[in-house]
Amino acid sequence: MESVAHEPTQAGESPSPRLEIRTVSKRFDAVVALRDVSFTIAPGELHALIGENGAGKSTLVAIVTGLQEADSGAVLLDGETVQFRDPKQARRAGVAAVYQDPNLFPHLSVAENIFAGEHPTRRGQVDKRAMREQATSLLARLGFDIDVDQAVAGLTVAEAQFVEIARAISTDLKILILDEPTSALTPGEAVRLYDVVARLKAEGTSIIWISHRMEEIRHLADTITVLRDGQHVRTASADDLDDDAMIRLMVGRSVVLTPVPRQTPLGPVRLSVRNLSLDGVFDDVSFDVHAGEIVGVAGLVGSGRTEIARAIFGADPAGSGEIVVDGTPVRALSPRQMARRGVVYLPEDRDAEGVISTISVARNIALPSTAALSTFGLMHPSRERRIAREQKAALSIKAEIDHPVSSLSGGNRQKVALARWLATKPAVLLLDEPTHGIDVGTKAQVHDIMRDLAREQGLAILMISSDLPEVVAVSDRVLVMARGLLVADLDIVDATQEAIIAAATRSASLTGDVA
Amino acid sequence: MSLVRLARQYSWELLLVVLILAAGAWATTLSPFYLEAAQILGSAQYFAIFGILAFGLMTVVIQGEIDISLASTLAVGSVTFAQLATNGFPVVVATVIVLALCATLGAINGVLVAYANLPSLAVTLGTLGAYRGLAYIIGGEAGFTGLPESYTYLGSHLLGIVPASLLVFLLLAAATAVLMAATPFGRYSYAIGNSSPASAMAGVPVKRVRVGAYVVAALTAGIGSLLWIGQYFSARADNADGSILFILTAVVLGGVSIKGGKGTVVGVLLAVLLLGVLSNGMGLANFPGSSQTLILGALLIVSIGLPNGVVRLRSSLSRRQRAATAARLVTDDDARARSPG
Amino acid sequence: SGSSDEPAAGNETSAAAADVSIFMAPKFTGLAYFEVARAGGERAGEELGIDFQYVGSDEPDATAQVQTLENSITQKPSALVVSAIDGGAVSPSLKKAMDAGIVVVTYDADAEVDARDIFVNQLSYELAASTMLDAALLNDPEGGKIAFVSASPTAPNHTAHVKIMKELIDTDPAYSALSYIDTVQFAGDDEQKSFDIAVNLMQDPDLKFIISSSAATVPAAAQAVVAQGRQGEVYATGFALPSSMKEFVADGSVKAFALWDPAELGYVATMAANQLVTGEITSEEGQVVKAGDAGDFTVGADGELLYDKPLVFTAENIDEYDF
Amino acid sequence: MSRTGSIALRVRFLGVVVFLLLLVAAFALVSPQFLTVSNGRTILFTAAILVVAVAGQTIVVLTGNLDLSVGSIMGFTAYVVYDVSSGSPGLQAAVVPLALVVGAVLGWLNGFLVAVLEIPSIVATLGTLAVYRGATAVYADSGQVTSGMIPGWVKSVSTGTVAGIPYYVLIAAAVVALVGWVLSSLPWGRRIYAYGSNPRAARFFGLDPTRIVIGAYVAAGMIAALAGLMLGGQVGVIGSLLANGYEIQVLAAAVIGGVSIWGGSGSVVGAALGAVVLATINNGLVQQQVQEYYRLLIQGVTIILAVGVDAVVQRRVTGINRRRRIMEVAK
Ligand SMILES: Nc1ncnc2c1ncn2[C@@H]1O[C@H](COP(=O)(O)OP(=O)(O)OP(=O)(O)O)[C@@H](O)[C@H]1O
Ligand SMILES: Nc1ncnc2c1ncn2[C@@H]1O[C@H](COP(=O)(O)OP(=O)(O)OP(=O)(O)O)[C@@H](O)[C@H]1O
Ligand SMILES: [Mg+2]
Ligand SMILES: [Mg+2]
Repeated sequence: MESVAHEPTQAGESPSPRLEIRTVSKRFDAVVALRDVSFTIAPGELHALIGENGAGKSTLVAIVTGLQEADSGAVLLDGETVQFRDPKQARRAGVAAVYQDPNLFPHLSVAENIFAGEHPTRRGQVDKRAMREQATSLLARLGFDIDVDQAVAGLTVAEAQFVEIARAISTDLKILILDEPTSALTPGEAVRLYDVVARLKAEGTSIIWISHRMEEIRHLADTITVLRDGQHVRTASADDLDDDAMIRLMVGRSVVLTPVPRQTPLGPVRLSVRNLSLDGVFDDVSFDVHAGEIVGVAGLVGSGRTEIARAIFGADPAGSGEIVVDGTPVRALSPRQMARRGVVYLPEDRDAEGVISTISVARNIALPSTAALSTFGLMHPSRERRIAREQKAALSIKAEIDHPVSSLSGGNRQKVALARWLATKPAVLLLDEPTHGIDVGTKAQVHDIMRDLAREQGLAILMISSDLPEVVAVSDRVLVMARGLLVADLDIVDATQEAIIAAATRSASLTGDVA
Repeated sequence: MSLVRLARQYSWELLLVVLILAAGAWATTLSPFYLEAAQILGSAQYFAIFGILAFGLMTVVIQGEIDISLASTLAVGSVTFAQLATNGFPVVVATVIVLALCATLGAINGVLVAYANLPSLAVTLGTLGAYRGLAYIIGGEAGFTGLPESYTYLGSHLLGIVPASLLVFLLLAAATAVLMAATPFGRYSYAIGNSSPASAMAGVPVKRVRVGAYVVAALTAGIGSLLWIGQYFSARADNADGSILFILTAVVLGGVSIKGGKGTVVGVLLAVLLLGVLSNGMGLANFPGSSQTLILGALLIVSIGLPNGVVRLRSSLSRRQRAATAARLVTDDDARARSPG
Repeated sequence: SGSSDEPAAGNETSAAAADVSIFMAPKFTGLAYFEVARAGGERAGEELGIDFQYVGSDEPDATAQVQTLENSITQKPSALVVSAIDGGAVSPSLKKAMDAGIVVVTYDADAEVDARDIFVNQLSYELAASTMLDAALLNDPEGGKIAFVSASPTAPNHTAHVKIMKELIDTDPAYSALSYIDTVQFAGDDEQKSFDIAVNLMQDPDLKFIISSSAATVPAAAQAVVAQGRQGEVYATGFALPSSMKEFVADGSVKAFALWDPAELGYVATMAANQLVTGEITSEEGQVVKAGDAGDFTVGADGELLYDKPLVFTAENIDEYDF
Repeated sequence: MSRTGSIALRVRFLGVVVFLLLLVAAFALVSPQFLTVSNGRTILFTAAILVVAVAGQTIVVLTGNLDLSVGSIMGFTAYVVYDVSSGSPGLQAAVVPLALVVGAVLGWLNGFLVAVLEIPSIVATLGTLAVYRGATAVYADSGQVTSGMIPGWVKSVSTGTVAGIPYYVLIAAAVVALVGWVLSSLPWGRRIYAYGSNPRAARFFGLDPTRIVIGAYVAAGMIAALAGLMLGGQVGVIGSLLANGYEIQVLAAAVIGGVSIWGGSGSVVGAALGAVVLATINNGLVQQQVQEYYRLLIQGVTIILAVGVDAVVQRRVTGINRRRRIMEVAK
C-alpha cells in the first residue's frame, strides 16, 4: 500500500509528480464536496489550494491523509496508489497535515501533544526525556521558545497552532499540508511560518498551502490550484494568475475590497469606555464609538482585543474602569444584562460560542429575544418564526429556518450568529473577526451589512479583525492594541496597513518601559 | 413528504409505541390476567411516582446535567410530610412546606452546579447521601405509619377505576410538555443542553435556568413524596432508595440524550409506559425478580445500542463491498454521481 | 381480625386442594435465609397437593415488593405468605388482598395487624433477645462489651431486639456480666459493609461481642474477627444460617450462635395459610394450626402465632443441620 | 520555565492529601485511640478492596467514561469463580486467572457497547449493572457460596499479614503502583490520557478510539474481578447481592481523589487516597459511635467539598497560567 520509492528531487518542474490526485469524488448525502478532481504536485513545490468556503479543500486534505475515504478516484504518492487508514499511517509514509481546526489534548503537555500516538520509547516505556528534548528542538526550529512541559490548555491559539505545526514536521516529510495555517497567526508569526516552509521546501518537501489570504498566496506559491463547488477549475503557475484572476476563478466574478466613503456625519457617542483594566490582561483602555461609526481594532493576536470586547460584553469578569452606553454608566455583569442595554458581541469562535448548532435557524435567531417573544410565560411560535424570516431576508441567509444550524455553511452560520443580535435591535455591535474563514463573496456582503447598520441605522460598531485590508477598507477609525495597551488611535486617512503594523510592533519592542 | 419528516423527527417515539404494543401483546400471552382495564390502571399507578420523577430528571438531563439525588429528596419530602401530619399541621400547610423544602434542596444542587461550577454527577452523588442522611434526621429511625386520611388522599383516591395518582402523573406530563415546548425555560434548556457557553453568549440566563431545572426536578420529587404517602400509607427515611436507576432508565429509554439538548416529554411518558407494561406482564407471570432485572437491563442496552449497531454494520458492510470492487467500479460510480437524482 | 368472616366467601370454591394456590413473597429474592424458608413452603405445597408459587423482586426495596404483591393480587391466589420488607408500606396492598378475599399470612417480618390474618412469628422479640444474649455468654461466660449491628434503622424486628437486649442487660442479673455500646451500627444486610463495620468496631480493645439479627452480618463479622486475628478475643454471634457459620464453629472462632429453622417456619406459615383458606381455622385467638411434623401451634392475641423454636448452634450440634 | 501542567496536577493531588491530613487530625483530636499504628493498619485494610476497585474505575474515567457496573462485575466474578472452582483443587489454584478472564469478558462487553455501539457509558453500564447482577442471581439460583467453598489459600491471603501489613494492603498497593506505572509510563497509558483529554482529536493522531475505550474497560473489568475475588475471600459468604451498590462508593472515591469526571485528568494514586479518605471517615465515625445516618451526611458533604476544592484549585491554576503568559510577553 505505502510507497517506499525514493528518488532524488529538485525544486521546480519535475517530470514525475510527488502527489497525484486522480478523479477524486466525495459526496456527503446530497452535498457533492468533490467531483472528479485531478491535479498533480511536483516535488519541492509550494502548491496553493484556494477556493471559496465549502469548495472542498479540507475534504481533499482529509482524503489524502486518510481521515476520510474517497467515494471514487485515487491518490498517488510517488506514482503509487495510496489509501491511508488514518493520519498516522500517512505520516509514516511522509504525508503530514496541519488541519483547519486545532486538534490537541488540552490536559497534556506540549511535548506529549507533539508525540501523542507516536511516543519515543525506551524498553517499552515512554522516554520522557527524549520526548521533551525533541519537542524543544522542534519548536526551536519554528523559532518558538515555550515550556514543553506546560499543559496545552494554557496556550494561546497561535501557540497551539505552532504545536500542531511542530507535530507535523516531527517526521521526515515528502508532503506537508497546511490548511489555513495563518488564520490565527499575527503577521509576525506568519512570517516565521513562511521561513519554516521555505526551509522545508529547500529540503525537497512539497507543500500544499490552503489559505484565503491573497497576498500570502501571491508571496509564497509556486503553483496554484483553484477549486469551485467541489470541482477543479484550474491549476496554473503562480506567475500566470493575478489576484483578480484568482478571485474570478474562485467565485466566477471579481470582488475587491474597496472603502466606501461615508456620506453622513457621525452621531453622538454611543459607547464610551474609560480606563478599563483587567489585571494582567489589558490596562487603562479608553475609547469612544459614535453612532454610525465603525471602529476597527487591529493588533497582534494575543494583544488583548478579544478580552476587551468580552469584558465590555460581560462575558468575562470585568476589571476596573467605566463603561457608558448612550450616556448611562453600566456595569458589565453578564452578556444578558449588556444585551438588554443594547451592547451585543459576535464571538470569535462562531461554532463554539456564536450559534447553537443542533437547534434550528429560527430558534437560534429568536434565542436572545426569547423573553420579548413570550407573554405570561408562554412563547409565541408564530412571532418567533416571523423574526427568523425577517432576518433571513435581511441578511440573505441561504437556509430553511427549520433546519439545524449545523447543516449550514460557515458563512451562513456567521450570518445566523449576527442575525440573532440584530433581531434584538442593539445599539452597539462588538464584532470579533466577523469574516474569519469566510470566502471573499460573503465577506463583501458582510461588509455591506455592517456599513448599512452603522450608516443607515445608526449603530456603533467595534470590529476586531486580523485582516488588515479589511480593517482599512471598512473602518472609519482604527485602534491599535499591543500587549494589553491601546497604542494608537488612527483616523482612517492615516490608517494604512503599514502604519498599523508599525504601531502594533513598535510598541511591542518598547514593552520594557511600561511593564 | 411532511409526514415522512414528522415520522423521522419522532422516530424514537414511534419505536416506543411499537415496543409498547409488542410488550402488551407479550404480556397478554404471558398472563390471562393482564388484559383488563382495572388491572392495567391499577398497576400503572405504581409507576406514577417514578414517572413523575422521570419528568423532573428529564428537565435536568436535557440541560446536559444529571441529578442522582432525586430519590433522596423524595424521602426528605415524605418524612417531612409525615412528621408534619403527626404534629397536626393542616394538610395544605404541610404540602406547601414540603414542596418548599424540596425546592430548596433542588436549589442547593442547582447552585452548586450552576454557580460553583461543579460537575453535577459529583455534586448529586454527594447530596444523594447527604439528603438521605437528612431524611433520617427529620424522620427518625422507624418512620411513620397510620397517617390521617386527608394526607393520603392524593395517592390513594380512586376516580372510578382511575387512580388519582395516575391523573396527577398525566397532568404533570402535560405540564412538563408545555414547560419544555412552549416556555422560555424550555427554549433555554434545549439551548443550554446543546452548548452552555454559546447560550451564555446569547444572553441566556444559564445559571438561573440551571437552578430552575434542579428546582423543577426536586419539586417533582416533592409531589412524588405526597403521592408516596397516599400509596404506601407510610413514610420512612429509606423511601425510594436506589430507585434513581429505574428513573434514569426511563429517561434514557425515552430518547433523552444523556449529553443534553435532546428529548421529549412524550418519549419519557412512553418509556415509563413501556417499562410499566413489561414489568407488569412479567410480574403477573411470576417471573423471578432476577430475570426481570436482566430483561429490563438488556432492553435498555439493546434499544439504545441497536440503532447505532445497525448503522455501524451497514456502513462497514458497504465499505467492505466498496473496497472489494473499488478498482472496477470507479467509472461506474462516476457515471452515477453525474446522473441527475 | 377484620376478615374472620370473609374466608367463608372464598371457601366455596376452595373445597378441592387442587384449586388452592399459595404465593410466598419474601422481602426480596436472593437472600439465603429466605431461600431456605421457600424450601419449607414448597414442601408444604407438595404435601398438600396445592399450587405453590414463589414471587418477589431481587431489589431490597418496598416499592418493588408492593408491585410484586399487586401483581399477585391480580392473579387471585387463595393466600399470600409474606415477609414484609416495610410493614407500613406494604400494608395497604395486603389490606387490598384481604378485601379481595385472599388470605394473608405474614412470616419473619410482620405487617400491620389489620393487614394480615395471621403472623407466624419465628420468635417473640423477648425470646429472640435473650437467645442472642445466651449465645453470647456461651461464647464467653465471662461476658464483656457488646456492639450491636442491625440491618437498617427501619427494620422493626432488629430494632426491637436491640432494645430488649439493652433492657435485659440493664435489668436482668443473668446478664450482668454484659455491657454494650449504645450506638447501633447499620450494615444493610450487606456482607461487605458488615465486614468493614466489624473491623472498625474491633478497634475498641474492650470489645468482646458483635451481635446482629442479620444473617448476612454475623458470618461477615466472624470473618472479620479471623481477618484481624482476634479469635478468642472477639466473638460474632446472633442469628445466622448454620451453613454460613460451619467454618468458624469448626475453628473455634465462634462457639455459639442462634437461629430457628427457617424451612420449618416457611412450612408452618404455608400450612397456616392453607388451613385459613380451607376454613379449618380462622385467625381468632385460641385456634390451633396443625403443621404436620412441625407440631401444633395456637393462635395468640392479635392473630400472632408464635413458632418460638430457637435453635442454638454449637460445635456439638451444628452438623445436624443442612440449611 | 514554570511547568504549569504538572504543577496543576500536583496541586490537585496535594488537595486530597491535605484533606486526608485534616480529617486524621480532626479524628485524632476527639479520639485517643484513632492515631495508633493498629488503627492506621485497620483503615488501610478496610480501604484495600475499594482502592483496587477504584484503580480500575480510574482507567475508565480517564477516558471520559464511567463504569457503573463495577459492583455487578465484582459480585458476578466472586460468585461464579468461587462456585465453579469449589469442587476442584486444580481450579482453586487458578481462581485469579479465571477471574481475570471473566472480568475481561464482562469489561469487553461494556467497552463494546460504549465504543462500538456508541451508547453513552452511563447508559450502557447502567444496563450491564442490571444484566450482570441479574445473571449472577439467575446463576446462583438462590444459593450462596459459603466460606468452605472458597480456596483455603485465598482465605489465608485475606487474613494474612507480612511484617504486620495485611496482604490485602500490599495487593492494593501493588495494583495502584502497576496501574499508575502503566498510565504514566506506557504508551498505552498515555493514549488513555490523550483520548480522554480530547476524544475528537484522537483520530487525527491515529489513536483508535475503539481500541482505547475497549482496552480501558477490559482492564477495569479485570481489576474489578480481582476486587471481587478479594471481597469474596474477605467476607466469606457470597450471595447474589455481593457488592450491590458498590459503584456509589467507587465513584465517590474517584471524585474525592480528584479524578475528573469528564476525563483526561487525575491520577490513580489520588483515587486510591480518595478510597482511604472514605475508609477513614467510616473508621472514625464508627469509633466515635456516631450514628449511621450522620455518616451519609458527612460523606456527602465530603464529596461536595472535594469537588469544590478541586474546582478552586483548577481555576487558580488556569488563572496563574494566563497571567504568567502575559507577563512573559511583557518582559
Ligand atoms: N462531514 C461532513 N458531512 C457533511 N458535509 C460535509 C462534511 N464535511 C464537509 N462537508 C461539506 O462538503 C463541502 C466541502 O467542505 P470543505 O470543508 O472541504 O470545504 P473547504 O473548501 O475546506 O471550506 P473552508 O474554506 O470553509 O474551509 C461543504 O459543502 C461542506 O459543507
Ligand atoms: N455538515 C453538513 N452537512 C450537510 N450539509 C452541509 C454541511 N455543511 C454544509 N452543508 C451544505 O453544503 C452546501 C455548500 O456549503 P458551502 O460552504 O459551499 O456554502 P456557501 O453557499 O458557499 O455559503 P457561504 O459562502 O456563505 O459560506 C450548503 O448548502 C450547506 O448547507
Ligand atoms: Mg461559501
Ligand atoms: Mg476547510
